[in-house]
Amino acid sequence: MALMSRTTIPEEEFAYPGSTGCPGCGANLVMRYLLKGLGGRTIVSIPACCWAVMPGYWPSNCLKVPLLYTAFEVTGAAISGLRAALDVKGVEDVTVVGFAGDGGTVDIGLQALSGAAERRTDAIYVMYDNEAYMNTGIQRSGSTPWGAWTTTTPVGNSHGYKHESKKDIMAIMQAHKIPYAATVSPAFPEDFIKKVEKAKNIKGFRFFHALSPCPPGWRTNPSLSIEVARLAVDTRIFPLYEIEDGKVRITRKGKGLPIIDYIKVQGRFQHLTEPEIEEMQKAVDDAWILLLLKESSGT
Amino acid sequence: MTKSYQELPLTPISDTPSTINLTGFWRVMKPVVDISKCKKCTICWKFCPDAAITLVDGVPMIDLRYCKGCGICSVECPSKCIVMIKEGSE
Amino acid sequence: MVVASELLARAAFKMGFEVSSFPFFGVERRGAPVTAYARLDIKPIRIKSSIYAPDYIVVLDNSLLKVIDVLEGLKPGGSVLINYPNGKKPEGLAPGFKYYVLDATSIAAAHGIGSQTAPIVNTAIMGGFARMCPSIALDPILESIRDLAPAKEEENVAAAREAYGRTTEAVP
Amino acid sequence: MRTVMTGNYASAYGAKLCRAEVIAAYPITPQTSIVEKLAEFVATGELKAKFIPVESEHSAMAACIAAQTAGARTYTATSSHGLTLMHEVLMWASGARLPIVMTNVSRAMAPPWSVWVDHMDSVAQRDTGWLQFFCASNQEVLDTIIMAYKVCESRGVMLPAMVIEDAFIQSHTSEPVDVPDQELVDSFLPTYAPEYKIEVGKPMGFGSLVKPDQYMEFRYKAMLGIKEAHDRFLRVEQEFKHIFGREHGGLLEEYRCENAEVVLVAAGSVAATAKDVVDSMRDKGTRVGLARIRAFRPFPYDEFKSLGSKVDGVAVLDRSYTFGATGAMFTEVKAAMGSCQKRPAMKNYIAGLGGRDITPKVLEKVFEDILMHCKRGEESEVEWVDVAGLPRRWH
Repeated sequence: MALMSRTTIPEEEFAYPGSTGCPGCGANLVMRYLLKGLGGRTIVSIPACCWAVMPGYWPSNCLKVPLLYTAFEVTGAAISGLRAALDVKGVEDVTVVGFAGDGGTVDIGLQALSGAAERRTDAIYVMYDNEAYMNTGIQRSGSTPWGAWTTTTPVGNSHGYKHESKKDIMAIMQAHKIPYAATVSPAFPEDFIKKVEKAKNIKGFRFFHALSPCPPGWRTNPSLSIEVARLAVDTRIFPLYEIEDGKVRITRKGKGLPIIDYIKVQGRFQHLTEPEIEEMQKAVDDAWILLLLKESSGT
Repeated sequence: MTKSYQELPLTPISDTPSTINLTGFWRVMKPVVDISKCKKCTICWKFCPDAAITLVDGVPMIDLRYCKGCGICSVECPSKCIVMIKEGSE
Repeated sequence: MVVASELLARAAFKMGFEVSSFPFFGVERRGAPVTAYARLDIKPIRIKSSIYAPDYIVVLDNSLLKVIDVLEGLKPGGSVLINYPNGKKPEGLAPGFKYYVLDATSIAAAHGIGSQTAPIVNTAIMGGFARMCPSIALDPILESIRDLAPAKEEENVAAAREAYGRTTEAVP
Repeated sequence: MRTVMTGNYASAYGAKLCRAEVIAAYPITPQTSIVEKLAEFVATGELKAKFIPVESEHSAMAACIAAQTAGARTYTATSSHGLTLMHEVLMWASGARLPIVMTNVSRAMAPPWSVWVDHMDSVAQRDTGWLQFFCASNQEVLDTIIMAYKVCESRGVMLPAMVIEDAFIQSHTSEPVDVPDQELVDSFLPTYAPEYKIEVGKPMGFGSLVKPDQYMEFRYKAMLGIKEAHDRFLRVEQEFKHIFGREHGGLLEEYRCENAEVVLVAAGSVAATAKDVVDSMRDKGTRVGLARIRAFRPFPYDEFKSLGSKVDGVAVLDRSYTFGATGAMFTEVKAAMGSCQKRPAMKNYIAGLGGRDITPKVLEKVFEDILMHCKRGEESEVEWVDVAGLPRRWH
């Protein structure tokens, strides 16, 4: 058993093999790490998204916790209802989780999310961010980054791609004055699970923004899902930080690699010209400086 | 097999582990572990999206009934002890 | 106004009547003219349509007399109660009806109900109604006021009681 | 205790007497006093429940769905645009077989903006798998909520129900209502104890993806549920009568239909007014009756079929309109009576949209018109009642 102690994350599994996610799916890892951090006294609510399909067709469930499937836009409301029912029945020590994709969070589900956060609903909301409507076949969402190809931001003669920047969901959540919000990455499971364990012991509305590499949607090799997630942190496109009671703390500074390292491995950015990449680099640099300022100023 | 309506619950309630889905059939490339090179770092286990790797004394056992052959374990293994080979090429 | 019709319905209910009371179903903001209705009967009331030919009309705000035909639909021989300043006689009252006047505004103000500039006359006027309408007694009106008043119960009761005594018939 | 209250308070007292455990609601005219009253009950501790002040009607229903799945008895209330915003999740509630009970204060749809009664909102939800009960008095509103929980929570049914009050005409009209004792309601309605609920330690997924080879069987079961609701409702109402001493007439209340030449079919508050009209016309020797639709879903087909073979003419008053077809109630009544041996003459009257008052006079004219219609032996038709610009005068 001594050798077992070499694992750097909890060994207990709350996921069965046989999920019907794509090979190399980041969202599978996000769920796997989340449940390792939360444990078995957890109820997960899942709206329409890849994860509504990944547990498998009825009667298959790839998780060892109960799941409530819901309509697309209702995650915030569903976790409110679950929590209310548990409270009224006197069931304690259960973590209620809303687990939704980026479209179901920043677009169609934003209203219910905002409502649940404003009501201080005692629940954890996880947005696994694959940066487009992947379940329906790679259509742009409000969380798709600037410059990315999707099927609804096609690259043609007029040089189309997404010309709008990604919604800053963390800032939106910070504006709701929730007690805890954090970004997490499947490439850094120790950081991920540490944050989950911390959040588990906080009461009120807690939010996770998890980057979730998607090989079909990002046009990446499935074997590179961890590598690409790691590069997102190291190029500071997706910095790892937490906001606790309004205070920003960066948990991993990353290497500060040029963003070209991140985008060159992804087919969805292949059309970008050098000036466009420079523009993107500048936006990332500016955002990083802003984050550093937020951290140093305690806001 | 389609179940008769009498056999079904009122609404689809899934209570069967997903191990009924033998997703190993999806695989194009297959991981092969050279145990002699394994340093028991458990990184492959940690990063497997499908929870298809179990550790036996720290050494990975890949359950090929479920492994979809994504190759993350092969890329992430610091000892380079997992190689991906074309399915059926042995 | 809505409270007045609710008071009437509750008082009549206490006296053993079947009742139905409802506001005019509008979306008016505070201050706009409003209407409310009540039906009383000895048998269950099933009719749900509006009231077009009342037996009694109560006018809480006499400035409306100049603006709208408040007597519209009143049955021949029907009765009208008007909140009117003391000592003044309403002019131009159509013949064929019975008129009662009451200075509910002054009474409400004297009892400190609402503000001095905008006294709330709901409760006082219903004291007057008990005087006008032989089917309705004062006591159940006072009881209903106690049931419904959110504050100043006894002031409201005293205002209604005083109004009952100070309601007079006016001859056109 | 008999007291005076509005239809909205009758709804709130109904939910309280049924000990709703989770209430999620969003305000909309003219439903607001229901949720205000319930929020007050919860705040004062008179009702041990969780009140979730959600940010939309869609979320109200979604929160009820989640709470009910976790084993709590839930209640919500809405109206018009709120109800239609819920449409998607109404289907979810029935598909998930959750016996949620909701009051809908039936109100017209915009544009034109209107806060007044018609049944467009309710009727537009007829295919959602909800039981739908129209009420004609505030007493019936309160009683139907209690009965609805009992019917819906029975094992063979397990579907949600909508109890419908007419905007303002019921929601804001005060009438005498007998509020039953809590102990009596408790003896009638047991604690909600579903066969399955979501709970830790049981890793089940509720509402998962089903392939085409299995989907229809689940739908078939839901159909059996609403079919069962028909007989169950009749039994529950008899049990209700035994305990509370009153009933409201089954799924289709027949009022003075015996030996009637023609009957008026109507739902909601107008059906109460129509009883007065039937009485006065009967007093004058005209053989008329009223068939009041209490349950629009499940629709009382058998009741209508047997009624159809007893009368010469049927006037169906719809307080809504199905564009490109006829009034929805007319469509159903016609379908039910289509297989009668002797089919009665039938006519559809579209009336009272957007709060247009339906007076006794209008109803008398409807009766007179359907009597003429029978005599002339005309085929069915649809007539809009009291529309300025049309030749016929209704007042």
